Amino acid sequence: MALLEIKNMRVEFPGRHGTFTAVEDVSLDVNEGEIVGLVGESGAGKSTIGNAILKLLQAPGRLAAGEVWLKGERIDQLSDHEMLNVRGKRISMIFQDPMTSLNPIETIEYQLVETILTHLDISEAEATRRAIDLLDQVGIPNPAERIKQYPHQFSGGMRQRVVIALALSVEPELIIADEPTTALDVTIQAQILDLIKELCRSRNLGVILVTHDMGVIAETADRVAVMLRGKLIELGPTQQVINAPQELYTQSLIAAVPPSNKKIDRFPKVATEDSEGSALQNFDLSGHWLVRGDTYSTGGKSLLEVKGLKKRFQVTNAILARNRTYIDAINDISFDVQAGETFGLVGESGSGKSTVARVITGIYPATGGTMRFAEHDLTSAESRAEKQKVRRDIQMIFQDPYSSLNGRMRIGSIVAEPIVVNKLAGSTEERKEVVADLLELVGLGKDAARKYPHEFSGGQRQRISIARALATRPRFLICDEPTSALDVSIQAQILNLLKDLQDQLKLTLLFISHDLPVIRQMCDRVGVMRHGDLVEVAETEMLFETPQHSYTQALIGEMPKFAK
Amino acid sequence: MRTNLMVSVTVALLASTSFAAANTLHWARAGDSLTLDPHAQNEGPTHALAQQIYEPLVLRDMTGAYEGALATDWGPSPDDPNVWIFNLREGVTFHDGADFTSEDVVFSITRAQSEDSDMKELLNSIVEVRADGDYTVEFVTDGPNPILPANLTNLFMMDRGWAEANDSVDVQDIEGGEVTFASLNTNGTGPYILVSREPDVRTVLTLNEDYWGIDMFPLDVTEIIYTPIQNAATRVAALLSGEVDFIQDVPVQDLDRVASTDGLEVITAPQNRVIFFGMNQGAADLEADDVDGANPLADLRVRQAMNLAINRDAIQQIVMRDQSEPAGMIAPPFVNGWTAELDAAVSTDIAAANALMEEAGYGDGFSIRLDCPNDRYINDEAICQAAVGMMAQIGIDVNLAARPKAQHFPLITNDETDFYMLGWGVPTYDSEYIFNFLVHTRTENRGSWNGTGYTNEDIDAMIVSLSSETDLDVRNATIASIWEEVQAETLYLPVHHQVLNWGMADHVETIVDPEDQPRFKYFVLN
Amino acid sequence: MIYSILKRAVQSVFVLLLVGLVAFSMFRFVGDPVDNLLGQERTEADIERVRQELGLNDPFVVQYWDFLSNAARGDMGVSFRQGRPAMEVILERVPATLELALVSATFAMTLGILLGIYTAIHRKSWISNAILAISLIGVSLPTFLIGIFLIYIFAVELGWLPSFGRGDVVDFGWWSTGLLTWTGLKSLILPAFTLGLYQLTLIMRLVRSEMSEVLKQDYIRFARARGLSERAINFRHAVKNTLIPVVTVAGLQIGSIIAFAIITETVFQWPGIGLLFINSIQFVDIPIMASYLMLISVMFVVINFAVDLLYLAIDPRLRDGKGA
Amino acid sequence: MDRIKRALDSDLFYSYKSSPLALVSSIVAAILIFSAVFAPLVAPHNPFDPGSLNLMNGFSEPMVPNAFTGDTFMLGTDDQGRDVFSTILYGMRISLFVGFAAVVFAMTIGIVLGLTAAYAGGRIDSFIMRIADVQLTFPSILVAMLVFGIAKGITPVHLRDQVAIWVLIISIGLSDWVQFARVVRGAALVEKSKEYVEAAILIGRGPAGIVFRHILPNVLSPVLVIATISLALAIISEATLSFLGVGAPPTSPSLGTLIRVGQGFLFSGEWWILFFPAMTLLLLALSVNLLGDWLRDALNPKLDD
Repeated sequence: MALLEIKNMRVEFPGRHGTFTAVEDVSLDVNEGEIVGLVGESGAGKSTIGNAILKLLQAPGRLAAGEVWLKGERIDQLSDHEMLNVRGKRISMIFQDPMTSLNPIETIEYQLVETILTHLDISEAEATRRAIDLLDQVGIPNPAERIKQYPHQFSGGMRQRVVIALALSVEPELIIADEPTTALDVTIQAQILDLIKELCRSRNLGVILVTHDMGVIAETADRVAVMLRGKLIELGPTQQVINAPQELYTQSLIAAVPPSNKKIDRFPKVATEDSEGSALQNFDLSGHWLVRGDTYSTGGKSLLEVKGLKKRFQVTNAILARNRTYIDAINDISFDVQAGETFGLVGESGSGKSTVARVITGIYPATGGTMRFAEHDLTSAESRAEKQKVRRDIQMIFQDPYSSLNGRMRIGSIVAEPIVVNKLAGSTEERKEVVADLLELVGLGKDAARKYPHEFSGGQRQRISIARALATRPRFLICDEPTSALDVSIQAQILNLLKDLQDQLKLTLLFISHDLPVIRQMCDRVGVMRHGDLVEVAETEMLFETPQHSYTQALIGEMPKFAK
Repeated sequence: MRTNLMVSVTVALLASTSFAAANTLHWARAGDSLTLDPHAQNEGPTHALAQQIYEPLVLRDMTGAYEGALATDWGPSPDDPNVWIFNLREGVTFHDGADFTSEDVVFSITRAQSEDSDMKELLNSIVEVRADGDYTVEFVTDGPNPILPANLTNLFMMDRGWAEANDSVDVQDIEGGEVTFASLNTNGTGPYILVSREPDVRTVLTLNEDYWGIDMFPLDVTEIIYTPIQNAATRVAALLSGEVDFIQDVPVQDLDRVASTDGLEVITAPQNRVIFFGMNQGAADLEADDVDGANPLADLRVRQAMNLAINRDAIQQIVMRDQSEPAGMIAPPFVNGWTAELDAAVSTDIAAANALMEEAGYGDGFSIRLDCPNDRYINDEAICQAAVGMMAQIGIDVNLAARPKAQHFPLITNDETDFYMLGWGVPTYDSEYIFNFLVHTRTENRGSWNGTGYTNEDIDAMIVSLSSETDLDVRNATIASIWEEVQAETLYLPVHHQVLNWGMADHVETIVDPEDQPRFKYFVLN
Repeated sequence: MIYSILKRAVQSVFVLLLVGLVAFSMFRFVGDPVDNLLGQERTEADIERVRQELGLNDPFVVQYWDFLSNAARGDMGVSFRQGRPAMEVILERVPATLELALVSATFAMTLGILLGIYTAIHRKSWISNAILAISLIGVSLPTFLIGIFLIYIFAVELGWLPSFGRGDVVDFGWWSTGLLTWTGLKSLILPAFTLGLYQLTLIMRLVRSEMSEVLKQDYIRFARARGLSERAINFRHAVKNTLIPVVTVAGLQIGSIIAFAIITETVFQWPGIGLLFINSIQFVDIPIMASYLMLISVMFVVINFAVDLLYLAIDPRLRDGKGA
Repeated sequence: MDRIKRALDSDLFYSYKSSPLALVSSIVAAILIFSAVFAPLVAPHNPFDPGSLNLMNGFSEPMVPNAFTGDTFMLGTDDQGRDVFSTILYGMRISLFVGFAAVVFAMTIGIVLGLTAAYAGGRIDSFIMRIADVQLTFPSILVAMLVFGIAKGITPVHLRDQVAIWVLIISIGLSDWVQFARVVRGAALVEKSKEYVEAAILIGRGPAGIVFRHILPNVLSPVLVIATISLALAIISEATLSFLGVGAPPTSPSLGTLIRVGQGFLFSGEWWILFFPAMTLLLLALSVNLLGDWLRDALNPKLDD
């Protein structure tokens, strides 16, 4: 008998625009000691299933139909009060973001002991002992001291361990892990996944691993269930689903995952909702406004040259200069970018890669070092106008499509703004025309101009920011994690688009990402950053095949292998 | 000075809804006394409190008639018209036990004449005060002064020894921000002794067992607890809820409510105060009007028209709820020089008024600002508002500016207003007092409250003559003729005589003092 | 840590200086003290003499400088009205106001927090909506009107509570309290309620919105997923996190309560500094007015300061400099 | 056209339709404001024209013919013989004018300073916020007296009374700008850190352009909420100030002045002089408050469950 059985689950969210069915007729079972991966893109309803099992659906969501059996006992009809003995005690949950999953103003001890005493009838001393050794089991060094600390004193990975400890505190039979590693760096991710695997085996736990990351699935899950718009469309052993997907959607999904082991030219087309794809094919750019931008003779030299760049931020202030504390976000790094190439910067969060982007673009002033762009010295004190002219040639695409567009402006004006500000268009007509072309170019169609950002999906928004960036006719495009917030299929389209644009417009790209497979697909050369240092620069393939620096080796070793 | 633990628990409980000792009187009015130094302020509430503790030589009883206090009898010296002789009451002691003798009188008068005294203007006719034995005092004046006693009714006697011992010989210099022993402590001969005092909060007095008049007056009230309550509504509420037994200024609209409440009564009497409007006729052109190069108020016809426009009966009936006596002259009835004929209120005649305006060439009217206090006289602001409506009837567009007295009065004394409300009380009960301040041309020491800019040398001369004229008939004749001129000029627009109303628990029995100064020794409790 | 405290201190001084300027300059304009000091019978000569004595004829700057240098020595001059050192007069009244302020603050805080929590937990229930709607009446009527109504009902019509004053006070040194006598307590009820009503509404609404935010947090969902009871979640986890931001606002409220006491004290003839202030305005008693303002701002600054420290104390995230 | 469609379709309008309180209060507020604005058409008398008043009409009870003049008034008359109904309408006009003007005044200062503080940061920021602290030390009453004092000091005697209303507006506004500044600053700091601002910098927008074209539009919704609440607050403050005697002149009374006058007749039986203005004030402030309340919840996405 399966540990958990879900029979024809249906979850509905009644709203003003009719009832939205988040999960439709899903049947699934999980056995003891088995990890079932629940994969799908955002909005597929994978997390909803987890919440529905524990009856933690956000109002007004409700379990409209279906049954949930735990060890042959039906739990979907239990009262809220009875559920208290299921939650945490028999089924636990791990949330995505360890930073927000813990009560910031209580000690770890308090939160653990509280949970334990809620479910087990034991003395506080015992509970504390138990808590300490839980922390030990999830791999937190000298737990006896650290248990006294507050969440903010733990690093992200350590926090997720604490979260897991909390989830395990009363030996549940099933754990629902909802994107447990999405917020973590690749090295940590691997450790956490191993921990989960290990616990699952040693304690014979059932685990439902909810994630959007095929790599994670491939690494961790025994069986995988693929979801699309609330429906479970394919279910089977992980290897089989990955290597021989039955459903078209699954195939496209897998096709869209950047392979970690080889470089491919373009991602295959994927059939999903907003797959406008790029309109570049039927678009003749010769003599178009877009290519009429000012050109530079780099005279064989690199287009961008960064020497000994430094950036330090003040953390805490103090009366005496020596008491002030700083962090060096960038620590004396040097590299250069050749015209027309794609230079990658890879590193974990806090490695300073995004800071580099902002220093080059001049959003942050550099603390030291020099930057040369074509024949211009970016660090010298040129006239504002002069700087402006150069800056215009360096544009950027940002990470978060939701905060990178001004929600109060129509798409038309967003894309037109650079042209207006820099007076790049001769007439209003020309401007309108250019905007329309740009929107076509990024594959949105000119009608988008009249709409507002909130009417678009994340992928479309990234296309809009690309259009905006192109509107200054830049030579150099910095992509700061342009796809990390997107679903894999969308990511594929955006990456394709970037490649197309680069070819058509002879753009030079600085591509920043934490995602090694993506880096491998996009870049000609890669620089590896860590704690503000540039530890290694190499041709992409060489870097992946024969990493020199130990850290690079660790990174590449830890990255989720996904290959068919 | 603060109540200590013992006292505060032993004194009757202010806020207790049940009455404490039946002979304790809870007394409330809008304002508090400014200082305990009897010569430092010449102001109603201050005197009202002092009256309980200190005593003058002579005072007026509740009916306004002279009555010996610390003097038993007095009169002009038979052989020198410039001398008044006062015979003092014997066997009077101060609260600290010291005897009251002529030297105390000499001391007190001299003190009251000193630089910082606020009473000195009342005494400027006195050149010397000399003791003739322990119980006789002679006042020497710069000329015959027929009404000297009238200037002494608020002039309180202090103990020389006490003052010297506590270096309070000099009057407290309030403006200089001085604090003296006498401004915080008292030692009078009066019927009540100060127990404790927190300015603006609570003052407790208790009966003086050794009072000379202990057998002459009712003295039913053995303890007085005095609490100033500014907010009229709160004050009335306190009376209605029985927390106080006696309040001095009942808003006229609340009289019926108080009177009709069981256990409460209201008594009223004409007050020694007349309310009127002043007009700046002196200026060549007015600041706050819309007439350029001319001063409409300088035209007698305009002033007469305004006088005719005021509907005094309506003000009496609606604004004052009959708590006023329409006035025809700016002297209260008690005052020497007042006559019923002069005081007959002009009856409203809009037609005639408009005719006069026409004549004066202001047929289309003009606009002007009326300055008005809003915290000084009974319903002052409401009266002014009513006036605005009445002036509108004859085409005068009045823009009303009501201000706290602190901001209103400077306008008058600094000639910053063209049309203003003023009220006047006459402590001396003699017209001379009015003339000195309101009619005489503004000079160093006369006419300080004459904001009309009116000046007339003959009248000034007549006014000055009053202070030294011994022949009362002649003097009264002069007074009459000055009044004639004032009325003819329509110097002021009289509105009404205020009526005082005291609200009290009906076990309290008293009559209203025209100067609004309750003297609790007369009060009967039953 | 030390830095931020020092920074605060410097800023506080700056605040006080500014208030000092305002406090002083403000009342150089309101009315003319002379006219209140001299009675009916006064001559032009008197006026001149008095102006000289008061230094009212000196240039503004001179007067301000005198004022500051004296204020630094705690000497705010002598009350024109009472002829006693202004500071002495004010300090004598401080207990009354502080007592009133503290009582009404406690009232507003406790009730406000409780109702806030209730309405946050039961967002949709009609009771919460009723509470919210009714509470708005408290802020939709001017305080003085509420006060007068209360007097009318409870003092005049029902005769249950005193309509004015402080009842009997017991003195401990310079401090006097009405909390130890029956009449004192009874006298507190109406003014404290009147004064606290507004703050009550504010705090309740603040708590409500803050707590609704907190209840949306992941750690609450996680706590629920761990099987903690709603009680535990609401009162152990949510409330604590809610109260941290509330502390700041509440602290500031106490400051404004003291200031708003002006109205309440006028209506109830409460012998505190507010009433004193209004009186002193009537009599253009500049030293009192100035020292009142200084006192208020000192209190305000102190409260601000205390709140900052309290904040550091209760929020572990700030304790070790992080994000401070 | 499609704007209107979008508006009707918006979540805001939806939550409006589905909130009875919001509906009722907005209707009440609308009626009150309308009748105030068109007072001259609605009111039977013009209480501001002293010539038309007959003092003898004073204290007429509602619906009872006056003893002297025989005139009848729906809500009675006040101590000056003014028709209470008309005075309320005209008074509300002044109150609303003062309220709106004060809010606009406060809002302008608050937004400008708030944005400056947020965008400039550093010394300027802390300076502005300290000023705000000082401001908080002075509740509207004190500010009013300060402003009155200064106004009195600098305006010639014959102008002092025309400025009364403006002094009211300024003093209420001055005591109110702080919360605008704080909210705007807070919101602006959030917006400032968003990537679209960085994007704007990159395409070469100057500070002014960024602040007004980009940040400002995004911080307006909290401002709207505050504005509504402070409108109610301003109307109340005006009343309070009038109670303390620094309000609108008695010849052209605001609601506050009416209440101040009326509270004198609480004990004497002429209840209508206080009751009707007080009720109007309550209705006005309450409905505006309820609206603001609803707006706060409706505009706060984090709260809609």
